[in-house]
Amino acid sequence: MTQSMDYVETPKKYVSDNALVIGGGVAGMQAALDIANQGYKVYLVEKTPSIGGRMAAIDKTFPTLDCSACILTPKLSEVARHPNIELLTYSEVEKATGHEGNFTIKIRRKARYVHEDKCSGCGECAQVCPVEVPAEFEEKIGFRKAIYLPFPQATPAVYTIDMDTCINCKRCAKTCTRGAIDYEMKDKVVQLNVGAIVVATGYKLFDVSVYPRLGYGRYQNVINAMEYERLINAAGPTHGHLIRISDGKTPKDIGFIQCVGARDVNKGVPYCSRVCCMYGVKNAVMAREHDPEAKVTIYYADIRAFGKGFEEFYEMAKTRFGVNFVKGRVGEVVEDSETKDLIIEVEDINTAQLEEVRHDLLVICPGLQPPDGLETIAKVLKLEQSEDGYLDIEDTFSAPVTTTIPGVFTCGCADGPKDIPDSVTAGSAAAMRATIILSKAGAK
Amino acid sequence: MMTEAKATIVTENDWEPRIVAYCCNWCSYAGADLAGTSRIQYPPNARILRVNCTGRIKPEFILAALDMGADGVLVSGCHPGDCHYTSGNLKARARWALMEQVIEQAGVNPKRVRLQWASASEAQIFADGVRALVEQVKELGPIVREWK
Amino acid sequence: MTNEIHTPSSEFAREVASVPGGEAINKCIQCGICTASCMVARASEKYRPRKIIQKILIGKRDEVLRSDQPWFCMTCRMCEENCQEGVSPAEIFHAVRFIAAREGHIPNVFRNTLDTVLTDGWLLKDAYSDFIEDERDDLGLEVDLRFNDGFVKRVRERYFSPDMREAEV
Amino acid sequence: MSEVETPRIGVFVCHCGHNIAGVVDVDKVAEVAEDMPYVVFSTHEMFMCADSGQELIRQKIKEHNLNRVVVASCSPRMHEPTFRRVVEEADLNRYLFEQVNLREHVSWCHMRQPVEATEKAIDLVRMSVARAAKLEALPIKKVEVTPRTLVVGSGIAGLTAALDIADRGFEVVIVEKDKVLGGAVAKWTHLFPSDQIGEQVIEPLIDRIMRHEKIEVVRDSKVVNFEGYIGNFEVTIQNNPTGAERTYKVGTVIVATGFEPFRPIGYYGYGESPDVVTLAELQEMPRQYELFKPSDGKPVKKIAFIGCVGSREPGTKGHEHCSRHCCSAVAKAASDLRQRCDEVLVLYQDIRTYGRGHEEMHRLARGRNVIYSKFPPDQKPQVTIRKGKVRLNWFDVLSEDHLQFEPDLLVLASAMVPPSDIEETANLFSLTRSADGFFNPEHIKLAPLTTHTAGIMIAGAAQAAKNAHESAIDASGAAAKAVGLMARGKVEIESTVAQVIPELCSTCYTCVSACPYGAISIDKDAKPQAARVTEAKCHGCGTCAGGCPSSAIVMLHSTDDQILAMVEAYLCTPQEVTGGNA
Repeated sequence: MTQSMDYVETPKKYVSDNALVIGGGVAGMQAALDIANQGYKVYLVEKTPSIGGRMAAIDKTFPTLDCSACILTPKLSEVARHPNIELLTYSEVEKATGHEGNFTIKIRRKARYVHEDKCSGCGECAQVCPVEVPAEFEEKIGFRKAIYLPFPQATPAVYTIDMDTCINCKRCAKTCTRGAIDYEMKDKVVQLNVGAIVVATGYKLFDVSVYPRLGYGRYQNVINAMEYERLINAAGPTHGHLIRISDGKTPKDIGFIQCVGARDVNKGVPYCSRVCCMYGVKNAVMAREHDPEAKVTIYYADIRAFGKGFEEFYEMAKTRFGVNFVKGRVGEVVEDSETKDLIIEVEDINTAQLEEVRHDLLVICPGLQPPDGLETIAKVLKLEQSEDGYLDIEDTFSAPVTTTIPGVFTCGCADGPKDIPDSVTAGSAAAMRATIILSKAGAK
Repeated sequence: MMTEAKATIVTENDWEPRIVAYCCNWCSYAGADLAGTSRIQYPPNARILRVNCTGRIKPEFILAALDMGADGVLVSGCHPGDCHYTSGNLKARARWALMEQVIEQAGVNPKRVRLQWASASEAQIFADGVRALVEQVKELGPIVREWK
Repeated sequence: MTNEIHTPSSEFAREVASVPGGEAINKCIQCGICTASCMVARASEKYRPRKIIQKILIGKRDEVLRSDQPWFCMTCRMCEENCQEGVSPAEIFHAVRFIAAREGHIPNVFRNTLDTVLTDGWLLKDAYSDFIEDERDDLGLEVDLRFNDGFVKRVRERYFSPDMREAEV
Repeated sequence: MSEVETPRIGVFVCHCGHNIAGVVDVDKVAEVAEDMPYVVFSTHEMFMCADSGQELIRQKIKEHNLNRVVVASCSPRMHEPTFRRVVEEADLNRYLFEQVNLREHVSWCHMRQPVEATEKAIDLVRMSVARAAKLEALPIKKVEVTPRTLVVGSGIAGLTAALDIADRGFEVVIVEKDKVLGGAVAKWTHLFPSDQIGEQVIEPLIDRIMRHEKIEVVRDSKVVNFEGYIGNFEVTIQNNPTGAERTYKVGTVIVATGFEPFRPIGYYGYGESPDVVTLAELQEMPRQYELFKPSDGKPVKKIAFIGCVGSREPGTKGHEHCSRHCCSAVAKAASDLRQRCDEVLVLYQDIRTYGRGHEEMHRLARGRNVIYSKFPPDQKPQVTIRKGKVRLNWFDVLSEDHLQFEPDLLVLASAMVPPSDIEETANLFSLTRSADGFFNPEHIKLAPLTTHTAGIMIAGAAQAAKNAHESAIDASGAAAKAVGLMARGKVEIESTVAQVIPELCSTCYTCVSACPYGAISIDKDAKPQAARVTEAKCHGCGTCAGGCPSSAIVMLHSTDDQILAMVEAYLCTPQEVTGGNA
């Protein structure tokens, strides 16, 4: 079922051949590039200060163990330098009217308090800033200043003041020789006219603290997979040294717990999150790479190594990297209050033995969920969402990247969990379908 | 020409083998990259030269390296059948046998040169190959004593 | 584990599903979280709730109904709390016990317990020693602890008369 | 081709945060580099790839009038395109850039040997500086792109890609080796996760294809010859029955050749009883409400499925991969068929119902009393066929019981494997294949639809085992890549090709036979005769130059001179740092 967005009876007019892409993660970037490469103008809207999305924070990628930031950075600059792409970072879509071929979009450009055209990204301001707060990009394990660049390769390389923590000491303004800092800056609302929209809003990680039995949030040495990614990342808060938060010691026996906040009918996430098995295996392999002496165990229900090269990687994890796999979901986690080690209960299903296992670090591998802002965007664009919160698609086979509104497309995790190659592919596919509409403008 | 036995006698204590490693861009260079990203540690004696394909490697490149004082030469490419350029590595393999003979006739122990296949995902194989050659060359001693 | 070769059938699972409490039996995906959450399993070498459920799913009716295991469940419901598919093994075992009892498969320990209650009126008569009696006496408490004898007698006559028992089996 | 100018080399050493600087003494590397031949500027910087680093390069090129740039950072496989673009922005030819790999090849693999690592870093920089001095500017070649795409294969991927490209306004030639269009999906009965059957999905696509004025359909034919390069391919298509050939000029190609269901001869009694079929064969079995036994035509009342047949077999070439679609396809078929049968069993290793709506199918199957039983990977179920009856014996890991079942129909979820003629296709289009036998993408993460051969895309199961939904998305994505090239009209191609110095050529034919692409021939009209490179066909591997006994072939950007300069720089320079006491 399709419906027009605003006024049903409006005759279709293909007015604009510009496109709007919402979300600057790897899927949105790919969609933007593939539209822009056809010669159409693309507005790429990203609500955080930088494009790059989740992939920028991931340490390595499966199944090739490529360094994530390293393969992503060239893409970041490709997007930033593309003559047909206009980056609107730190911005959010507020209102949309119109229909396929002719949408009018209002976008709020949040005040950075730093002028994008004046900032050179030199970082002098952050050096003098006296305020240190936990850094979102580092999963709050590391710190950033109140004036900050989220990560070194942030694109655009423009600083942003977090006014919630800024103490207004004005040191940054005094230091900036370019006069880029402006405390009086106000949000701006800009209006765009576009012919097609691609929604690439990504995902959020399931909040695993809703499982009290696993101890996340209560026990220091129970961390989630994203925190682990930052801990093993050379550019991360520990310069790539995997440590226990409780005592800074190098863990020697690490457990990975799969299917948390995924395949759980009681927590509103009945679906498989598709990526956790593989990132879990990858992280386990990295643990062995970092410390070949470490014992590494993965607790799982099914290992879903379904993509190209995945099963081969899983096999390699078992045989070459010596990762230990135990089929069985973990019951309770208890902390040894003295050593801060964790003791878990699990049934090894292959032997039907109930085991009590001690680990000195537990990594919980959370499933994916629609991001917080997706509902707002869905409302603004009048898109239908499934019960699980993801965007509905028009048809599984003939219109797999089309939403229920013509002219609005979806890619990446906006319509369901996806790994990087599937997100990138969907980004290209959404771009294809969008450009078919754009090509009708001005009747070529 | 001097024999290997003599060469070992005069090995200096602080001598470290110098290895020239020719790697194809698509498999072994990438495999060496992966060895790095995977933090696989191996002896720092090799200097990697990137060529598009092992098929590009002229026998002269190997002889010249030995002539200029390399203690060993490594050639590493895609597995036969997996060449990015279909069959360049097969040509390299075909030339290799002849190469070894030439080296031997020039008075160099053919153990100083090594041909190996390591794909882009075989970081360990690449690293092991470097280690194996370094160890072998260490046993043979510096090349300068036997050359000329 | 038995060495006899069994032919799987969904009949028993459907039977369990038809008894109140057993409805969710087919939702089990055998992830093992129930066993991992079970305090009885921790104290036992053989009690594995997950495995019992699989035995039901493959239709090992006799083995399950004649087994003591479904009776081990203490109904703490940690399995139910942790199950990600909405299965309550505690409820399922309740349903299984219902079917088993209906067919007379009640482990002796439960039978004996019941007999004790029906005979003595309470469970701990044997544990009630002279010593305790003296203590109670010293404290000025009632020493004759025959709990609601009349009620137990009525229950025994109504539900557990020899005739009734015959009829059940 | 060579401009005579004195090299003015700039060296930029990257810290890569702590990635390099944590091990290698970057200060020292930059300092030593200052004294290397032709180096006029040398520095080190936190992130060369960041905007600030790039700006630094551009600025220093202008400031010091640099004509060669050496960046010592990460692997050139990562950032060579980035830095080539940077030097171009400063009006320097991209081929005058040289990258040193200090991260993957030094700091990361010698983490506990900082002295040796620094020594190696200095050597590598010295080698690259020596090479940089010999680098030559090469012309940047642009070619026109013929606005027409060849789509090979007419499964759901081929059809979808063709329609997208045509809807976008470009011409498409779609070639199908079969007599009918539609591929595997057209034959599929239990399509998931929807309740449509394959025909309902494919028919509307074929209908639109046939009516589309931009699409030419060539059925019952195959590609017999393929030549050219990105934007300018020439493809010869031969009609199967008549043998008639036709040639098309196309700018881009989408290979959507799909898969073949593995015929599991030797597995689980397949081929020994007509009642043992593959999942693909089940999809095509005739049926009314009920399904009928192939052996005696009686209704099927008991069905068993076995998963991972010819998939996930470590050590068996071409069968190590997971076939991705089977778990969900089995769940769908099992739940559909359960309503018409007395008993349905699924024997599995892991249940991989990963996609949107797939877990629901798995739950539906179980809810309908399909029995799932896990067998140990090293103890596969045994099938015996006696008097036409299929008997299945296996060990159920979950209950630790030995089980036996006599299905009326045994369905083997057999692997997705490449079509038997994939090698032919691979050779035709110069595509490489991965261990699973399917085509290799350009990059497994970020470029899954393009290949190492510029202008050729892959979509659907040509790349790896995939389901219909995923293939359709692939197809649109690959179409976007093709359209991107055609819409731009012109593309750049690599200038790193082989060149012959005719005076040195002895026409020994070594290069002719060495070239994997038939790009070299002997020009018999030339005087004297000499080898000649058809640049458009040259992929730049250098196998010709590697074999030429007369050194008559110059590999541009990889000349003998450049390579030997590096060797010399390494071996014939007194070392700055001696082992142990830096």
